[in-house]
Amino acid sequence: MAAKGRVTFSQDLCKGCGLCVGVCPVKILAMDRESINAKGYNPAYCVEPDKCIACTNCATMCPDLVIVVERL
Amino acid sequence: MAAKGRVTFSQDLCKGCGLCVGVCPVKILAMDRESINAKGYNPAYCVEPDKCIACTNCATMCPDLVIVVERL
Amino acid sequence: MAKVLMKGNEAIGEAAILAGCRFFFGYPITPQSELLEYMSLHLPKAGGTFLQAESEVAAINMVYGAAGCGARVMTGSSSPGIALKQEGISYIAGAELPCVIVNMMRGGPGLGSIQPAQSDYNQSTRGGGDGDYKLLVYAPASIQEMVDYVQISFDKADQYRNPVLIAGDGVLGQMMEPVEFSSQKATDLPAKDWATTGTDGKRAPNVINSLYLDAEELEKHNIHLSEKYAKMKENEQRWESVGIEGAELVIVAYGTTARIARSAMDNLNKQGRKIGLLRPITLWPYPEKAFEELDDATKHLLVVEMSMGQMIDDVRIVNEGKRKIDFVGRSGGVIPSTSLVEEKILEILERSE
Amino acid sequence: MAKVLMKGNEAIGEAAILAGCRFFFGYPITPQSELLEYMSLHLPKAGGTFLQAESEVAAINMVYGAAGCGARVMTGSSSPGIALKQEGISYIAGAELPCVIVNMMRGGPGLGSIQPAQSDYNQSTRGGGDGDYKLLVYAPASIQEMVDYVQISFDKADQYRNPVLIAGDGVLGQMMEPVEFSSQKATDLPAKDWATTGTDGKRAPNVINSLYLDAEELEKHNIHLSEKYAKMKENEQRWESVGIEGAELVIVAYGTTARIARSAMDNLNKQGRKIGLLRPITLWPYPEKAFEELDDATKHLLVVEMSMGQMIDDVRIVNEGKRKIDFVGRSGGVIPSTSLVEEKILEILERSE
Amino acid sequence: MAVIFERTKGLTPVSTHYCPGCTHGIIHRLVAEAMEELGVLDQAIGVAPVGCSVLAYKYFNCDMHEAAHGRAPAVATGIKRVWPDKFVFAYQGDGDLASIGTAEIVHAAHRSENISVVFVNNAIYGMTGGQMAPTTLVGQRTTTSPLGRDPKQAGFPLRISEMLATIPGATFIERVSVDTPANVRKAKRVIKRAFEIQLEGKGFALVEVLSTCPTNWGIEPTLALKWLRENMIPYYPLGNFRDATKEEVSDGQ
Amino acid sequence: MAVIFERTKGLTPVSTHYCPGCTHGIIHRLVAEAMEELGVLDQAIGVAPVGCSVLAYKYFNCDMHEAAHGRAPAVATGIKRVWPDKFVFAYQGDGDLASIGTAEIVHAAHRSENISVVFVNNAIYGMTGGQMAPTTLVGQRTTTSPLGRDPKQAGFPLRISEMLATIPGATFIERVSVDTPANVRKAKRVIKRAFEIQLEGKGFALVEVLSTCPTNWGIEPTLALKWLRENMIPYYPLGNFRDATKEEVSDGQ
Amino acid sequence: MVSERTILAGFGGQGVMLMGQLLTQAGMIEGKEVSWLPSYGPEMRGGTANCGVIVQAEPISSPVVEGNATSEIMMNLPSLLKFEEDLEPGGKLLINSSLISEKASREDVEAYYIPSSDIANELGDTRVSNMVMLGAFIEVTGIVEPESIFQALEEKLGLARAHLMDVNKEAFSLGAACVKEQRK
Amino acid sequence: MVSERTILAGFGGQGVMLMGQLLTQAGMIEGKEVSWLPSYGPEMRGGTANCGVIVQAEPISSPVVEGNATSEIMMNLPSLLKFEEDLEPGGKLLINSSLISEKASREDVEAYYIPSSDIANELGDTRVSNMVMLGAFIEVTGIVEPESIFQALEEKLGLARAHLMDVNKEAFSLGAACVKEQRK
Ligand SMILES: Cc1ncc(C[n+]2csc(CCOP(=O)(O)OP(=O)(O)O)c2C)c(N)n1
Ligand SMILES: Cc1ncc(C[n+]2csc(CCOP(=O)(O)OP(=O)(O)O)c2C)c(N)n1
Ligand code: SF4
Ligand code: SF4
Ligand code: SF4
Ligand code: SF4
Ligand code: SF4
Ligand code: SF4
Ligand SMILES: [Mg+2]
Ligand SMILES: [Mg+2]
Repeated sequence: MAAKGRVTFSQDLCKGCGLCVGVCPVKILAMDRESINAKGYNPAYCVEPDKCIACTNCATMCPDLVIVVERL
Repeated sequence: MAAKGRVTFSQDLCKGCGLCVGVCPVKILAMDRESINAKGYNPAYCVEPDKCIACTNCATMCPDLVIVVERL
Repeated sequence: MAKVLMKGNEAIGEAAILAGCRFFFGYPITPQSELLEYMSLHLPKAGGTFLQAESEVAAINMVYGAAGCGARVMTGSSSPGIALKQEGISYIAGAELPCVIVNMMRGGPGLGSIQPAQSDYNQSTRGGGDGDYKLLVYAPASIQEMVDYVQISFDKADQYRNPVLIAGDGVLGQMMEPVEFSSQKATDLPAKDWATTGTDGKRAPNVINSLYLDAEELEKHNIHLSEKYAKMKENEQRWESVGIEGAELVIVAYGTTARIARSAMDNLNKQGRKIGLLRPITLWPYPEKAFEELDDATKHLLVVEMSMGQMIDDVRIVNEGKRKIDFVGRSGGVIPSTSLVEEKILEILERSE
Repeated sequence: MAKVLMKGNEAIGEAAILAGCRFFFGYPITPQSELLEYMSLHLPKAGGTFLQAESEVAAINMVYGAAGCGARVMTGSSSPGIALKQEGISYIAGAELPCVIVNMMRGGPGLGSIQPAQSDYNQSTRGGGDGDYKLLVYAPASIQEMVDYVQISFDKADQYRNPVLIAGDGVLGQMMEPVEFSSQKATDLPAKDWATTGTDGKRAPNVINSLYLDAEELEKHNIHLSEKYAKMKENEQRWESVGIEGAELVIVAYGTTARIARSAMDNLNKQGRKIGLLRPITLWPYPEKAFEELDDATKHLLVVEMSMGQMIDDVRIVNEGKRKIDFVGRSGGVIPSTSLVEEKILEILERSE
Repeated sequence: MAVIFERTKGLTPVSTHYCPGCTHGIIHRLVAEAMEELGVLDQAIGVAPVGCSVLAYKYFNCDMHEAAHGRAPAVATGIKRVWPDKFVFAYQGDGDLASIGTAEIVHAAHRSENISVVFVNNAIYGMTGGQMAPTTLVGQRTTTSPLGRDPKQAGFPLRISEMLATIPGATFIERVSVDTPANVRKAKRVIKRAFEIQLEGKGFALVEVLSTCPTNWGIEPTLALKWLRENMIPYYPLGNFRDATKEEVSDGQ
Repeated sequence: MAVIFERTKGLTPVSTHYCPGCTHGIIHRLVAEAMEELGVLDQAIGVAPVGCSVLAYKYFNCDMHEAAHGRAPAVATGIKRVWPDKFVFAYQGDGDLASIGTAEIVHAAHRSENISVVFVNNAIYGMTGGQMAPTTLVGQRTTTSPLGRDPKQAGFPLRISEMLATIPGATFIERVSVDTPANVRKAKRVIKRAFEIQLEGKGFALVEVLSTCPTNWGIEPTLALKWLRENMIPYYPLGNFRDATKEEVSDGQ
Repeated sequence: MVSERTILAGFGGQGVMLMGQLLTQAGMIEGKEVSWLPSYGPEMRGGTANCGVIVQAEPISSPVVEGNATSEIMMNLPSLLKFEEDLEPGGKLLINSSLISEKASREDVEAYYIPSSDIANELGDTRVSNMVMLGAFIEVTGIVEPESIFQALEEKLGLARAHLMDVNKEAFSLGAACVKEQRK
Repeated sequence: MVSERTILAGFGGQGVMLMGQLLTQAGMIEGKEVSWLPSYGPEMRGGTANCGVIVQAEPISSPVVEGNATSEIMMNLPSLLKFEEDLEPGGKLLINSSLISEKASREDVEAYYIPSSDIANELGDTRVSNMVMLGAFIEVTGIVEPESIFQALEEKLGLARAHLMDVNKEAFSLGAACVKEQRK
């Protein structure tokens, strides 16, 4: 059984590039088309936090160090 | 039987480096320690002209184009 | 021909192609890159060659090679890139080859900023390379003038066998203005019988060179160059003067700052002042003759530059202590405002009243 | 310490080592190579590092790196090699780093000749790089003076955080004279707390930089630099004047030509003339104060240079039209003779009599 | 519960100026993490290039020196010669390193300067608006190859790692990519290994990192990674080109 | 009776300034003969370097251009782009080409400029009085490596031909020597082949010629040839390093 | 005397530079003196873009619009905050109210609020919000004829993108309409 | 007043530069003002070498010896042809008559003919012909003491080559003797 994890986004650092979204193996990340952060971008967020397996893929690809990953 | 040849030295161009002397297969070249040319060097010359086999080795190595070789 | 709206950098490119320039060697740098980009697309269409060199040093040496062939050739860069070209420029001047070099100046020193500046005045007029040589340096103030001076630059370069520098700045490179490409005719120019074209078995070899191992020979060459420069000094000084007759103060400014100064002058003259403007178009030879036109009413000269004040030296040289010289400017990429110039003028005039 | 007979280039090397210079990055070029050669042998013995760079461009950027570390570092070259260093020098000046650059000038432009010249005056004093910056430029006239000014150069470089240029020429580099390496004490200098040494976890990171993307920031930096240059102008002008009191003509010359001029002056004064000599030791800041010492008797200034006349501009600037300025010189590597100078002086005086 | 991924202390707590999705950001992180993990941050002096990463001196949390365009290896040489015991690295783009700075990188390798170079190859001049680089692929459109790079005019793209690997002093040369999480992790290991080589005093090490420039390629970030994978990697194969620490004889003979 | 060896028309009828026994003279002859034999003398434009062969413009009997130190390939590029149908060659020393001019030679190869380069490697800076070159051998004494080249300080000698051969645009790269009559004849054939490649429009060709500097090596001319043979050839092996005209695919892929 | 010195500013991608160029080109078409000066600073990487346009009868000396703007088109909040002070008293301030909820802070200027992004969205093409603003601007200032703008646009679009003319024209007139509405 | 401005010239390899340096160093040892200025031109590759030495009581201004030489040592014909005119009237001209068969062309100078190469050859070391000339020169001019020259030479040779002192000294005195002979 895969590990369980938690991802935290410092949304104000996010540039909305979407790199994290594409690499999540469990496809739980998305761009928040509703909100605009201080930088003027639609930030990424975790749609289904419970499903995170703490693989760190998202954080590994994030160019802006937006994401902190914890293993629960 | 080896070819016969003739070497002619434009002695005034010679810088006395001796490169020609060392490469003559029949060892008929030498430096003329007696005379000094216009450039102030002891020029090379052919000691035994008759023995030249027209191999062009001397002219090939001469950096100053002093030597003309003829095949007789 | 109708007017078109064009960016300064692109207009230079088009003007060069129309002036018969068929070779461009350059290296990207803000705020000049559009010149390269324009050339990369349009020069091949005109049957010419654009080459992005590996560096400014390589670019200027490619220019050196192509100029030696008698080609019309151009390079362009901005401040630190021009600094890198200094050795090559000195070689080209020494070998007496024609070419046109464009400098879209930005803030310095070092990497500085990418904003407009005029702080390469010394680098342009005094030469950053070694030895006694001079460039013919044009400082146009509008895109139209830049375009006109591209043709003139190529012609003068050929006429004098000397590199010509067009000293622009970030504003002139980046802005758009309507411009007309009049089909200016090239002047009659001597044949380039000195060029490396291959002898074709018809003449003795030509040699392009700046080396004279014998010092006396090099001195002769230097004297020859000096005589050429003297001729340029006599014949090539260019300037524009506006409202200098009876002016209490004359602004001395070139390029973009001359336009800002002009606005300031117009504003003050509307308020009843008598301010004039002397705008050098050649930075070398410096338009010394222009200063002869000034009359006794003029007690003040105000130099305005986008630098910490580099042209002042030349004004001091011409002035010979006759008038008071003041300076106002902004540097590092900041464009002086019209009001800054106006305030400075008023301050000077009040001070002396 | 006893006098030793040494070549100028080698004496500079020894003086630098004694002044605490521990890093030398250079590239061979006549007539400066002996400085490299001396350093390659002696610097390692003193625990320092000599590195022959792949080019002058690399050398000056190695200097940039080492100077950023707070090291005492030197480079040397001759005219075209100095031209190549212009971008780097502009960076170093912009980043406010101390270092010492030696130029043993030779004939130009371009490859020119390898014989002595002074035709890099403009390159030295006006900067061939981009932007508003200044070097402190010393022009010693003897090997002893070169040696003394090496120590001074390093100290001033540190004091002002500014590159210092020692402007010599082929004669000074190649000749031998007795020289004494007095144990000149370094002045009290501020700690180099700005240097890149690794933070050691004890302070915030230090950054060496000449980039200010915000033009206003760069302007602030330029103003700061200007204030520093103004201080240098106030405090660092150096010159020697001989027999200027009541002189009918004063020769203005520096370095090797000043010595030749001095011989000419001595000869003429023996014949009852009153000739003086004003020898700038700093080329920048130009010793304007020296000219205040001249008295009314002096109607003529004669500039003597191994160039086509580059220092004249500075003399014209200071002179402000007060005295007649003449020039005599040789160029391209030819050393002017004493008699040439004498004849010129007599011609001037006769003309005006 | 454990934090298994967080911001490295090797970076200052500021947001970079890089465009969204630009992989310069990933590479910065890898370099910073490697320094942090090797414990060299407080002994490090980094050299920033001229290029999009010109402001790297604001991002790496250690002493930094901003070099002239292409001259980072010379500046790093000057620094390393003064401080042989500090950790000295240069971070350069492909215009900076493979074009104007060719002589400096070749000769830093030639002297086997004991420094580490991170070479970010994005096949374009990012900073100045997308001009052709020596590394631009055949057919690739840039602002100075508007019809696509034409090898007849501009040659075939330069493979720097392969070239440098022929130099005896180039102790370690490897090419990596940051297009997938796996490749990013691999890149991190390689960068760390390169840094260790300097700490072991074994000489010049360079890691070429294939990187994207979504802005000037005109491709959005995720597709840019795909473009890198499909176009760059085939021409610029990943892998080690030299590791002299593993060779029997490494005396250049 | 036939003249089988005489002065080539490719050289002007003047005596060179080279030191006695300096093999620059031999190499000049080979270049000149190759041009004469290929019938390109009256269509040739040569580029002289800065170095002992700076005066080559006085010796080659064709149009000549004297370049700045290290920049001959850039100057030649400028010339060739103007006259694609003329024969353009550069003649460079090892200080000129392998040190200050590294970027220019790499990029001329990179662009596959259709020019020919004769690279005279004498392991020293001749002109300026015998300073160390990148090609100076380990332990070799020069005026700037007075105790012998120390690889710890200055690296191992740079093998230019091997390095350039990795560049796709480098169509032809070969190293020859002029230490024996046989090698001189071989060198001539190779130089001629390199020139033919230009005439065939096939791109960049470079011939590295191992050469002597009796003066600055401090070895008399005949022994200098021996020194070259015994010291240089082992480190700089003779042979062809690339001939893309023989490769199946030469598109740089 | 017809004369405008205009600052146009917004995010990169909002078509600010193009808007300025169309205005300049239109002025040229009408034989007026014109200039367009972009900022090309490093902030462009960060995403802001602005330019200054002058359209007037007399020859233009200084092309710099700074402190003396007679009108402004502000497409986002940072731009408004930065440039508001550059407007002369009595100047015209056009604000993209879709993205800027703030009002003009100055009372001595003539402010217009145009929800240009929303209008463009309704037209199905967010990219034409610049044309909405331009329509509003021309309506406010009358510095050039709409026809001149359309001619300039036609030249810009060329044949390949000629089909985009209609939506652009519509955006333009919706912008103009919006101003007429506010004027009532 | 003791004072000499000397030009020394010959082929490279004849020890001309060293000869000049020894003279200069000797002057320095005696507390005189001295300077040594070499030519370093490209002609060196061609094989000629020359330098100018000044030894005098007062400080030296111009270190250039040109047109005003008080003495000359000419080791080969090209040198003689080039530099003879630089000698002041009454100057001393020392000619290496082993290699120069010509006589001085000027009548207003004091010429000495020293077969220095032959003398050196007889001593079994052609390299010391410079010391022969120097011995002659010191005999003619008396500008420094022979002891000072020997001290300078000792410093130059160092320990490793100290064994060469004797042959050099002998060469020196043979040169001096040769002058004495001619003076008779
Ligand atoms: C001497 C000099 N030439 C040119 C420039 C302009 N310039 C700045 S960055 C750059 C190219 C950067 O491209 P690259 O190294 O690939 O870095 P990237 O931006 O792609 O990361 C250039 C040409 C400069 N600053 N200095
Ligand atoms: C910019 C510049 N730097 C340095 C020099 C001095 N210089 C002249 S020739 C030379 C080296 C020549 O060596 P190499 O290329 O090996 O040629 P060689 O003389 O050995 O044939 C140098 C450094 C110069 N003329 N210009
Ligand atoms: S850590 Fe892995 S599973 Fe969790 S959100 Fe990130 S990519 Fe998805
Ligand atoms: S990768 Fe980072 S910056 Fe990009 S969208 Fe995800 S969190 Fe935001
Ligand atoms: S041609 Fe051959 S045999 Fe004749 S002299 Fe020359 S080397 Fe000797
Ligand atoms: S090789 Fe030529 S220059 Fe040398 S000695 Fe023989 S003939 Fe004379
Ligand atoms: S321009 Fe390209 S390389 Fe530069 S920050 Fe943007 S995406 Fe990155
Ligand atoms: S110095 Fe060396 S390379 Fe130069 S000519 Fe003399 S022997 Fe040849
Ligand atoms: Mg890049
Ligand atoms: Mg060499």
